Amino acid sequence: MTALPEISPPLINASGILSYPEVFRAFEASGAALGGYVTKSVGPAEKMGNENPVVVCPEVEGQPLLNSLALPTQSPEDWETDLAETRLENARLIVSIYGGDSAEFGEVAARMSPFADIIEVNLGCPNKVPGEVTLMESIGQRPDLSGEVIGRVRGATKKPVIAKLSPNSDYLAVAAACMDAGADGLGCGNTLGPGLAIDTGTGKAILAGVTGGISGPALKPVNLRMTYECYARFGCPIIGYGGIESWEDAVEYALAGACLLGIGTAFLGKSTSEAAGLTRRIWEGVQAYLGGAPFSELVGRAHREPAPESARA
Amino acid sequence: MTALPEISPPLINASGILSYPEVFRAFEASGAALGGYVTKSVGPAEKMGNENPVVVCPEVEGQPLLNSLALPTQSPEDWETDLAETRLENARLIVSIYGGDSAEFGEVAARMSPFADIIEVNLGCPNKVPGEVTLMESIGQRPDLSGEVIGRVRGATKKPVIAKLSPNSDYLAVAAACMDAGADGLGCGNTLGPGLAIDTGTGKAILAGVTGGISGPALKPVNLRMTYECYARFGCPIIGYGGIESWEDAVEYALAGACLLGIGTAFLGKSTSEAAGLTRRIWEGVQAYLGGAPFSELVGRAHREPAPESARA
Amino acid sequence: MRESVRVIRNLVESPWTNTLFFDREIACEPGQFMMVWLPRLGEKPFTLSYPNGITVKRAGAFTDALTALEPGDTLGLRGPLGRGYPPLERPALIGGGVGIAELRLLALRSESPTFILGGRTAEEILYFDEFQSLGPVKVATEDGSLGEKGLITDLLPVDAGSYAVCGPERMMVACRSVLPDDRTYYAIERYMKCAVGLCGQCTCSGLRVCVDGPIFQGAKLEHMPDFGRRRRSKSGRWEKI
Amino acid sequence: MRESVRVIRNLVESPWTNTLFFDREIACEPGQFMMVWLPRLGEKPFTLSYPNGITVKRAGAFTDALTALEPGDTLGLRGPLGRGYPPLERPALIGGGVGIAELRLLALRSESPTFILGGRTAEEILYFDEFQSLGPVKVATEDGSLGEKGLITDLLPVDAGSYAVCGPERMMVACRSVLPDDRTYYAIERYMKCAVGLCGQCTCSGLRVCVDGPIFQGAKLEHMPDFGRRRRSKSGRWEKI
Ligand SMILES: Cc1cc2nc3c(=O)[nH]c(=O)nc-3n(C[C@H](O)[C@H](O)[C@H](O)COP(=O)(O)OP(=O)(O)OC[C@H]3O[C@@H](n4cnc5c(N)ncnc54)[C@H](O)[C@@H]3O)c2cc1C
Ligand SMILES: Cc1cc2nc3c(=O)[nH]c(=O)nc-3n(C[C@H](O)[C@H](O)[C@H](O)COP(=O)(O)OP(=O)(O)OC[C@H]3O[C@@H](n4cnc5c(N)ncnc54)[C@H](O)[C@@H]3O)c2cc1C
Ligand SMILES: Cc1cc2nc3c(=O)[nH]c(=O)nc-3n(C[C@H](O)[C@H](O)[C@H](O)COP(=O)(O)O)c2cc1C
Ligand SMILES: Cc1cc2nc3c(=O)[nH]c(=O)nc-3n(C[C@H](O)[C@H](O)[C@H](O)COP(=O)(O)O)c2cc1C
Ligand code: FES
Ligand code: FES
Repeated sequence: MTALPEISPPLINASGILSYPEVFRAFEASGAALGGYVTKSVGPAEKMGNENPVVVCPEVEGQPLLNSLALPTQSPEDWETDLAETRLENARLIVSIYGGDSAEFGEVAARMSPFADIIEVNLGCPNKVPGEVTLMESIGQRPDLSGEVIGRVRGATKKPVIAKLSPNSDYLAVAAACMDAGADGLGCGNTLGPGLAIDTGTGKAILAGVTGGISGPALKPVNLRMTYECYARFGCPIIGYGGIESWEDAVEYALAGACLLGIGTAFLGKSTSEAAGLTRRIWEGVQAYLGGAPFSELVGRAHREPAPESARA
Repeated sequence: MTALPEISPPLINASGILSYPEVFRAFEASGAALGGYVTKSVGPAEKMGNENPVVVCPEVEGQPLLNSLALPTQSPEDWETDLAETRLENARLIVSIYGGDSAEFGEVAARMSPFADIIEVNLGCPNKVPGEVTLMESIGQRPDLSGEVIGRVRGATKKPVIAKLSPNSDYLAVAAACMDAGADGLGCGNTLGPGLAIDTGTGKAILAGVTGGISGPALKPVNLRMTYECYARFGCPIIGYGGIESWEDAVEYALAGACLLGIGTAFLGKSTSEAAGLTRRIWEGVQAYLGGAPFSELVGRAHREPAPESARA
Repeated sequence: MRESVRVIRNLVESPWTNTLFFDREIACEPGQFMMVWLPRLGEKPFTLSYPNGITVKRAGAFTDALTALEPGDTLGLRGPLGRGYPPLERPALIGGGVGIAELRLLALRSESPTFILGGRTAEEILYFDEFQSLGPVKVATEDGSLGEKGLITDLLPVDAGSYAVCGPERMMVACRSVLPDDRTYYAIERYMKCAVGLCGQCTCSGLRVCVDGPIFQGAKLEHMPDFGRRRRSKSGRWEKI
Repeated sequence: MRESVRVIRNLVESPWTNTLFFDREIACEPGQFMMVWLPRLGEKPFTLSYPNGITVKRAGAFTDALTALEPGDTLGLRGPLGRGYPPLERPALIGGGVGIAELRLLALRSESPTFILGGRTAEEILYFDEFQSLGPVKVATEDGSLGEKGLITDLLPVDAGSYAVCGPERMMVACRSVLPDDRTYYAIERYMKCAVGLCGQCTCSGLRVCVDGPIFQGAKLEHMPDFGRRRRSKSGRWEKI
């Protein structure tokens, strides 16, 4: 396993959120406490994704968000131009990739590798355009296909490779195949479900894609369990994603085993300066909890020893 | 398929919530708008379930509830005494059952049948006592085992049989096997996950069972999708469960295809009179939405025509 | 609300009973309760006897561990839960054994309380001095080591505007036979799991003690034949009281 | 907030533009927008021109369907979204084409507004009479059918306390060259998907128009080289403006 580069603070955005390099630069300029940024998932060819509506937003804080963007992407060539044009000032860049089969994953990985500090392989997006025939759904469900994909990506880049798992799968089996195939760590994980929402006014499903992946607080317990179980089983670097909104959430994921913490849905409705403020509050809260100890002492601590003394200061 | 008896209002509690016949009587006496009551799942022998804590409650409304009760039950003999002693005044009684294998399911079904208007077969509780070896988890995951269980139950009772599915499964395949084996309808569905919660103060997993099934608003989009897909595929009677807290939620499930609506987590923290009031508000809201039309006109309507005229009155 | 607190003091009240003080006060109505969590040992219901303390009688493994905690130890609290007492006028607070603990906060927030306390021995009569500074105190002990020798019911009836009774269920049943149902409140204990009204475990004649109680007016008990008679054990099986 | 409303009136404003009135008013700051949903057809951003209405120019399939709605039809609304205008003193409201619609609510809530309106023909000059009752109105049309013949920029500069500019991006760029950056606000349009700041689709030089805008102070545009230059299409690919 290649170690991940140091990412400090150990907070990043989640893929598909913020998405573009110029947005990352705007966050850096606003003083966001994000040590790394993840691109939206780069696919093998330009794709429009689903028609609007692509999100069902929580009406009350805490409720699930549904999204069915279904992986819109510009072409890898256009991504190359984009990433060459806008470089990050200090933070690391993680490029998320997807494909329709392992060859496509390999190609995209090879193209993106020069720009990336880490390649994150999106194995399990539950969304697709209705009628679309795609292997994406099944790849993340099947250990054999996932292993094949990671094997190809491993062959295409020397950068650390993270396999981002789907909670809607036998993820320990999938993770085992990915680790065997050379992954350097795991992303725990993508959105849940998918779920459905019906509008009572019109009596119709809201999302153009009918169903959408669930994110936000509703997802947290599931991906936290995934983090916990993957850490216990593989002891590898893990990026925790799902419902991280506060320092307490961040600490929970770290205690469960995540060494990097991804924020997505928590940015909902927030301007750049508000979002940057949120990241700082989360990081300050984590630091207060640490009471001066290095962040690494938290990682996986729930499996070993009680909370640090400072935890109840 | 045996038709379900009429249950009016088409609202019931969810299994494992309220649980006991004397509690159902107290709800009836308080004027709850529940046309039927479901017992907690009756198992083949007395069982203690997990130690406390068995729940992690939402800190903010809308957040997930985790529970890991893990199916405590008195013996079927004691249930017989209980159900013989306390009869409902007007409402129907649904007896939920579980077992470790199909033979046990059959035995419990045979014993409970005389008391039940409907037998609900719990195929997918994600909770167990740590270390416990149980087939329960895998039954709900496997179409073959689920079919076998429903076959046995079918042989043991003439009452309508509902197969209650797990969202953590290939539920359309499981449902198909259950319908083939003689189920009269589907329960959509049990809790999700399971999920994990860690206490930052102590740094430890909160639940004694470590992980727990997710219920409440967080579950709604998933079980609503299950309801929608099962209705489209089987057109059979469906009980919708998961995050029903308001008339809008109830209408969503009905539009998706549920002819009965189960309420569980929404009773959290509510006294008997508050809970009864909630059921009345939900039912009044549904009736206002119906604008005089029978409830049956709503069932599965999202698959056919737009909302009724009264919907936006 | 969940939170974790630290023990700042463990006060021995009697050979069987300790009061644990926390580093934080909990906003709570008298009569409400907290679920107290010790990781890996369990989570059980206790009433606050101080805004930042509980008084615990050893009754088994959990209370053994709880009363053995030392300053600096952490425990989890969930609550406040349940419905407490309505405002009581000129109440007689009638407590037996560790039930006395559950009356302390009520006493502090009541005007002109009277105290009727009972126990096996003097050591079970908690807060005796403190209560004397608040109002008249009558005591009965089974061994006569404090107050009258006998049972708490021997001290009844007394004249008061209202009555709050907390103690073993059989004691409460005995008290109820001589107290007016419309002005008397009883604190019922049942085995609790969820403590938020979901699981039904804590049923007393169909009312869920964790949300409909734990404080019940005597008039309500009229319709609760299980009071003093039976309760559901951890599995749901009935056990006699 | 999601809600569904019914159309109560469809008012033809011009051959290309209709105002749809709903049965309900939406609480909204001038400059904020709504995502308007027609089941199976899409969900797109529109600014309220009335507390209970939007003024829509036909630009494609969605706006064709929207402007064809009849009283009684239902549509979904999500919002209000984004950040609107700060309080403006003695503003000149400078609108081109359907951008004029987006200034109506601002006009009603401003003191002593002046209007500078432009369009291809007289039919594009929305609310002409109404605006005249609120303050001085200057108009430029390309065909000279109303006001001066020419472009809106021909009417600039004008003296005012502040400026709000809403119209085609090239027009706004042209206006910006003669207006003071610290007192002028521009309404930027980008392709919107989530409209709540998540997907990044609506980026203009890294600011997400749906949450950082859609209203931007001229001074901010100083650091937004993409303004007037390029935007991301539905797939994320850059397209020229
Ligand atoms: C609303 C309420 C308030 C209470 N307040 C106090 C208090 O202030 N001080 C105090 O000392 N005790 C109080 N108790 C009783 C206390 O909860 C039990 O003594 C304690 O749970 C015993 O646990 P154990 O493991 O030590 O004993 P165990 O060996 O488990 O059992 C001893 C007794 O405690 C009961 N018990 C065990 N677990 C529970 C549970 N989860 N819920 C309810 N009862 C249980 C058993 O039924 C048994 O009767 C209260 C109980 C209730 C219901
Ligand atoms: C904040 C904001 C406020 C707006 N307010 C109004 C208004 O009050 N009245 C009005 O007539 N128009 C308004 N628009 C423009 C309106 O959204 C588009 O005209 C409409 O989406 C065109 O959709 P269509 O399917 O009819 O056309 P299409 O054929 O899809 O496209 C025509 C044009 O509309 C743009 N467009 C299409 N879809 C979107 C989308 N999802 N988000 C943004 N732009 C899109 C395209 O980029 C293209 O330039 C506003 C746009 C924004 C961003
Ligand atoms: C709008 C939206 C778009 C997303 N797009 C992607 C994507 O392109 N690739 C990916 O791997 N995950 C995608 N995700 C999943 C997130 O990266 C993340 O795993 C998930 O949302 C959980 O984190 P959160 O609860 O903090 O949002 C998307 C999520 C949302 C809400
Ligand atoms: C505390 C608790 C106990 C439960 N016990 C059972 C059970 O014994 N049998 C069963 O089939 N489902 C059980 N469930 C699942 C519920 O019946 C229901 O399917 C689920 O909670 C979703 O509904 P809700 O969101 O309204 O709670 C339990 C759920 C909870 C919260
Ligand atoms: S303890 Fe669960 S209902 Fe009271
Ligand atoms: S439209 Fe998604 S961020 Fe603005």
